[in-house]
Amino acid sequence: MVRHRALTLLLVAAVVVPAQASDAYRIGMSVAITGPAAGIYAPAFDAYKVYFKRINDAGGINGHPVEIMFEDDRGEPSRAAANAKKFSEGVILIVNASISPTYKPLMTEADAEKIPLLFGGGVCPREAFPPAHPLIFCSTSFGAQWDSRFAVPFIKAHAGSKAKVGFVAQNIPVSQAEMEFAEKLAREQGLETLPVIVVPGGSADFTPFAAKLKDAGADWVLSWAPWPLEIGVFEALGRIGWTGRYVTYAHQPAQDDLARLKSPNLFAFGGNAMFTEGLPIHKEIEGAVKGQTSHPPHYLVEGWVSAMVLEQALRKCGWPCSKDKLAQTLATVSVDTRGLRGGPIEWTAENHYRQRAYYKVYRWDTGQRAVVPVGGWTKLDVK
Amino acid sequence: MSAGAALEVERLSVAFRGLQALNGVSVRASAGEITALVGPNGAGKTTLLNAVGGFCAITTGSIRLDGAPIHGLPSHRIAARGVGRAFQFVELFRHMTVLDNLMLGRHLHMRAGLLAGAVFFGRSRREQAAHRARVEAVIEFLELERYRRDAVDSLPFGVQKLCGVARALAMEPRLLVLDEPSSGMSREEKEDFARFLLRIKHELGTTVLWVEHDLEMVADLADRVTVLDFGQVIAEGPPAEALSAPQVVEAYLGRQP
Amino acid sequence: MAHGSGYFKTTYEADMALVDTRLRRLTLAALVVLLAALPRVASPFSLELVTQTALAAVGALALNVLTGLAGQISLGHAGFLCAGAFTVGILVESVKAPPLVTLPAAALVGALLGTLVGVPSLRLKGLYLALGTLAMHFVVLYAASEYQARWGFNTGVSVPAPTIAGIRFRSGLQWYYVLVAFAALTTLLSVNLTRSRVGRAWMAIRDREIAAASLGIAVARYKLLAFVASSVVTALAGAVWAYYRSFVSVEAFSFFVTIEFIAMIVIGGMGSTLGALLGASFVTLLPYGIDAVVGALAPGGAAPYWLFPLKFGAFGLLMALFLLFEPLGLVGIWRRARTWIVLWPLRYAPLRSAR
Amino acid sequence: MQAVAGVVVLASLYVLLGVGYVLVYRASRVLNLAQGDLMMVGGYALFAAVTTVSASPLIAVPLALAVGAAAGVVVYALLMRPMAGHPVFAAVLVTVSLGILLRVAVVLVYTDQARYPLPAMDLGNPPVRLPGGAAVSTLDALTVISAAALLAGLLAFLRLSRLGIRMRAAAERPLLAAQRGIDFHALFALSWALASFAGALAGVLYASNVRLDPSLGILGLKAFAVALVGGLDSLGGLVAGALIVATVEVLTIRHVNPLLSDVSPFLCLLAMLLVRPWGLWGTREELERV
Repeated sequence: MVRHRALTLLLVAAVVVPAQASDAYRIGMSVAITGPAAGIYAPAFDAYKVYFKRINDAGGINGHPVEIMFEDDRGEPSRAAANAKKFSEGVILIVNASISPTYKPLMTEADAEKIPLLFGGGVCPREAFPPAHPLIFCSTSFGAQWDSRFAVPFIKAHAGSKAKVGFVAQNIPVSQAEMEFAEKLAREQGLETLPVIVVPGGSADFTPFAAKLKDAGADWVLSWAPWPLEIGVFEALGRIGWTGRYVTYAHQPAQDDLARLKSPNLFAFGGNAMFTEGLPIHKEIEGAVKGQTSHPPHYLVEGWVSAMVLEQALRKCGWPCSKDKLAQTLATVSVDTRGLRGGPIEWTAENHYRQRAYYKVYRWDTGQRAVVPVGGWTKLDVK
Repeated sequence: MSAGAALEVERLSVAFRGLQALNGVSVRASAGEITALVGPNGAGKTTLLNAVGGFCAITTGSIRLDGAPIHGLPSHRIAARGVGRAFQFVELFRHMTVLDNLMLGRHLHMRAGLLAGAVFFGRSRREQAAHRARVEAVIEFLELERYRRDAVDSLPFGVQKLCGVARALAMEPRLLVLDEPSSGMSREEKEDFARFLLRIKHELGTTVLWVEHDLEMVADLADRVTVLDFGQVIAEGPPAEALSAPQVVEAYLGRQP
Repeated sequence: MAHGSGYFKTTYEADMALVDTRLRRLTLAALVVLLAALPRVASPFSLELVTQTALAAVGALALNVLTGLAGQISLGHAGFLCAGAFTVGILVESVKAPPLVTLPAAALVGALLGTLVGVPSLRLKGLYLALGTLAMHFVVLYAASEYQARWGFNTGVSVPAPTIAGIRFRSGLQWYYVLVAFAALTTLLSVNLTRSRVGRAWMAIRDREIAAASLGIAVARYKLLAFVASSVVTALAGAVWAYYRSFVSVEAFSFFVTIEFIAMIVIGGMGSTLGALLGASFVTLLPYGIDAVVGALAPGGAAPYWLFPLKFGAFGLLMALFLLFEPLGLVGIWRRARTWIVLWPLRYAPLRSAR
Repeated sequence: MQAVAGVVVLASLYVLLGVGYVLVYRASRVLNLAQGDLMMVGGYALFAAVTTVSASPLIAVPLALAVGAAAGVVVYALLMRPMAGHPVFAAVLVTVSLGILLRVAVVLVYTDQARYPLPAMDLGNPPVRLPGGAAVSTLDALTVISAAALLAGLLAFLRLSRLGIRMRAAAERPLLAAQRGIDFHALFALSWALASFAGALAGVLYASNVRLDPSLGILGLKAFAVALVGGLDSLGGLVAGALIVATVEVLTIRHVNPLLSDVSPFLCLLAMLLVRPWGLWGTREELERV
């Protein structure tokens, strides 16, 4: 009797999932909207919001709106795991724009529920490179093992073979591994190298690390790490009067910092065209996000590119679009980045990174008093 | 219950940062007797009790319980030798009930460890019940029945002081150390307390070392009295004798012109 | 209790019973039925929330034993969790150890760390001790991140679903039952401890060390015991966390996690088992609650940017408000509400001067 | 030589941050875990002043420091004063909440992006060459000078001025001071104002020299290891503690393992807790009385 009554009560008071709009494409997005890494990843949240609001206002995709569940993960794996559980109820794709420790819980959930997972902002995981995991895709401009294959020859071409090259990594595995890889490449190419310096991201002061580099006599330094560290070490080097050249990956804030530091010795290489080039697509993004974001427009590029990929995949997937079908569709997309990148993003069943990686280098030009490209796009085949 | 133990304090000195609190004090409390310790404020009475309980370091001298030295032992070891203490400012665990406070008094006699306590089944449960019975006996002895489940800090101060005595009694000590138990008690509470003290002596046979301000009570109840002033013993003996000694009168009333 | 009529108790055993009235028995039965039947009606996500709360409750109960009962402030809770989780991660990764090996190993690591941190507690008090535990937290995290970096686990170490007695634990439903049972067991142990000899000794030490020593309580030993007991349970919770999440990663055990657990026992009500449970639920569910409220107020629209920092801020604000205005925590509110309901419609309130 | 310069600069930053812990701890035995966040607020106050009031550092910097000091008073009045009589631990937790709230407030206004007040003031930060081939930045040098000036000023204030002597009296003998009619609340508020002022100074210098972002507060945790090594209630000990921790940190980076440098302040702290729990120059906590 008691049991029966309790059960009835329970059924009445049961936590009922609110009925979802069944006529929308449902996407889940786990993004570091707050937390220490938010400066880099929160813009992706804005990019997605603006991008798909435009699409929905124009009638959606194949006549259906795109509904995105945004969840903050603060860059913490436990929160990402909770988000993944939340997404497992009916989304056809999970997007991640956060730091790498959040990947594992999302991948686990994606694997268990067979939901495709798109990385759009954070470093591309190994699973996106050939041979790719069938569910894991990555549209982010930077990827391990390929960026150094561009950067080391670049240094060699500009420095000649007499230069001593130093390497700076952050104390996260992906950055450390990449710099060790780069150091090996540089040695193979006949450059004189210094051991990789690993720097804790939370250091109050990068000066002691910079001093170590300076005392070791580095002429060129390569850094591939999160932006605050890359630029922090460069500035620390400047503060103690180092006059060598510094090559670093151009994350989104690079454009502002090149202009702020006005140093001709700082080379930033990357996969995205800087807004200083003023391409039509740049103007378009600037117009679209005006008043919609508290971030500078060029911060939104990574998010914007991955939204472009998603839009095209959804168009190709048609209606209704299941998670399986979307995963298959994603493996066939070829997205024209309209100048945001050096070429299209093309995915195959084997390769969920891109067929060709494009790189461009920027630096401050003292003569023109502007941030200018050093040469054009360089193309690398990804095998 | 075990019979009372004899306490011998020999030429005890205690100093705090150069201040001589006790200077060569000798006190004896014979087994089964009530020994009172009196003296004006700052005479060193509480310091003596602290030294006995192991709460302060001694400079020289010795403290023996039934002939075995206890000075230098940590407090909880001294308690394990059978010394129970009721404090001047109660020092009960204020948020706990009277019952829990008294159960704490049984700590030394119980055996249940962490795991047994966490499981709380079988032997540890029976042990708990058995000790609960001993605690109830103490509650009955000191007539605290109606406060059993009250949190200590909700009780009147006089009752709290009695609870402090009850907790010390629950330890089944061989030496009961009381620090001004009657201060803060009403007239009636004091009368009850006097009765309890005599019952402790006669029925339990516990040795009592008793610091007291109320000299009338001391004169009525104590078997022997030691009078302290400025850290030294100034008189010792049966109450009538010790309390009327001229140096004691002087210490209390000041030098007569 | 066969001898008890419900109101008059004739044995001390009956008086010590936890669930002694008919109402309480009914409430407990209803709770058990509710938890058992929940998976039939609740969505996987709501189930996940309950599961998460259960795991948080274990951690909060363990911290409550140390800080609430024994009065030893610890800022190293996340460090203990991390140690337990990494014990599992390392053993599974290097020797493919089964849970029957890793769980006791995690408990052992917890005990060792607890002793290590507990030993200074014999000399340190209050804030100094808290600082020592905080330092321990950073050292444990450093060791874990060294391991993670050295072996190149960029996204954390994978922990495959464990198999115990032929059952492979991987579904959300299985974990729901496992963790709710884990939390229930910890709750029972914790309630028992508070009414046993050891628990009372801890409370005595918390309230007044000198008085505790005068009762023959070996203060140093019991403090150490509190650290060991708490850290063993915490490390076990960390180990279960690793299996449940199927990975371990340093980033999951930041100092903020410690703050969250402290907030749980503060908001719940320090020293109370019920408080730890209420606090764990409150802190775990708060962000989702805010989501729900905002969702109800502004349906359809994408969540605004300010909502996300706000969720983080609400947690800080509530913790401050509880500390300032309700030191007894949720348990205090619950007790007042209960009194009010029992007395209703009478408006009896204690005299102001009596408080 | 560069290493020595590095130690001195780092130690100066730690001193600026640590002063806040010491002042608040002396006054009320509370450990202010929001000190790092107050520093961050100081940095943002500078950025706000530069972008909204005036780009001249002569106006913006004093304004930011004033905001910092005022923040201390507000924090005391709103959060710490009501906590009087509560357990100290509860007050410490309140400062944790305060830190969270400050971070959220900053994120709501300025987002998580890194900001740089120095270019906004149109100033540079050129290296200063030192003898022995070492170099430090102009703001590094300013940090060292500020730390020395702040300490000298505080010591003079506490030794010589009437108010300062009262503060010392209140810290050392609270009961006696209360009987002499010293207004505790005013003194506590002053301690908080000074602590927060020191934090803002550190924030202004660090934000100008390095960068400004909402996670800057983490530095506070390291500095508090410094304060403890020196002795939580001793300003003199702070200097020694800062030098020790900074030396260990720089040496670990150069000769041991850079990764270990992140925890080296805490290793110093653990070592100190085991040897002399009350720190180099701190006073031993009073024993309990029965």
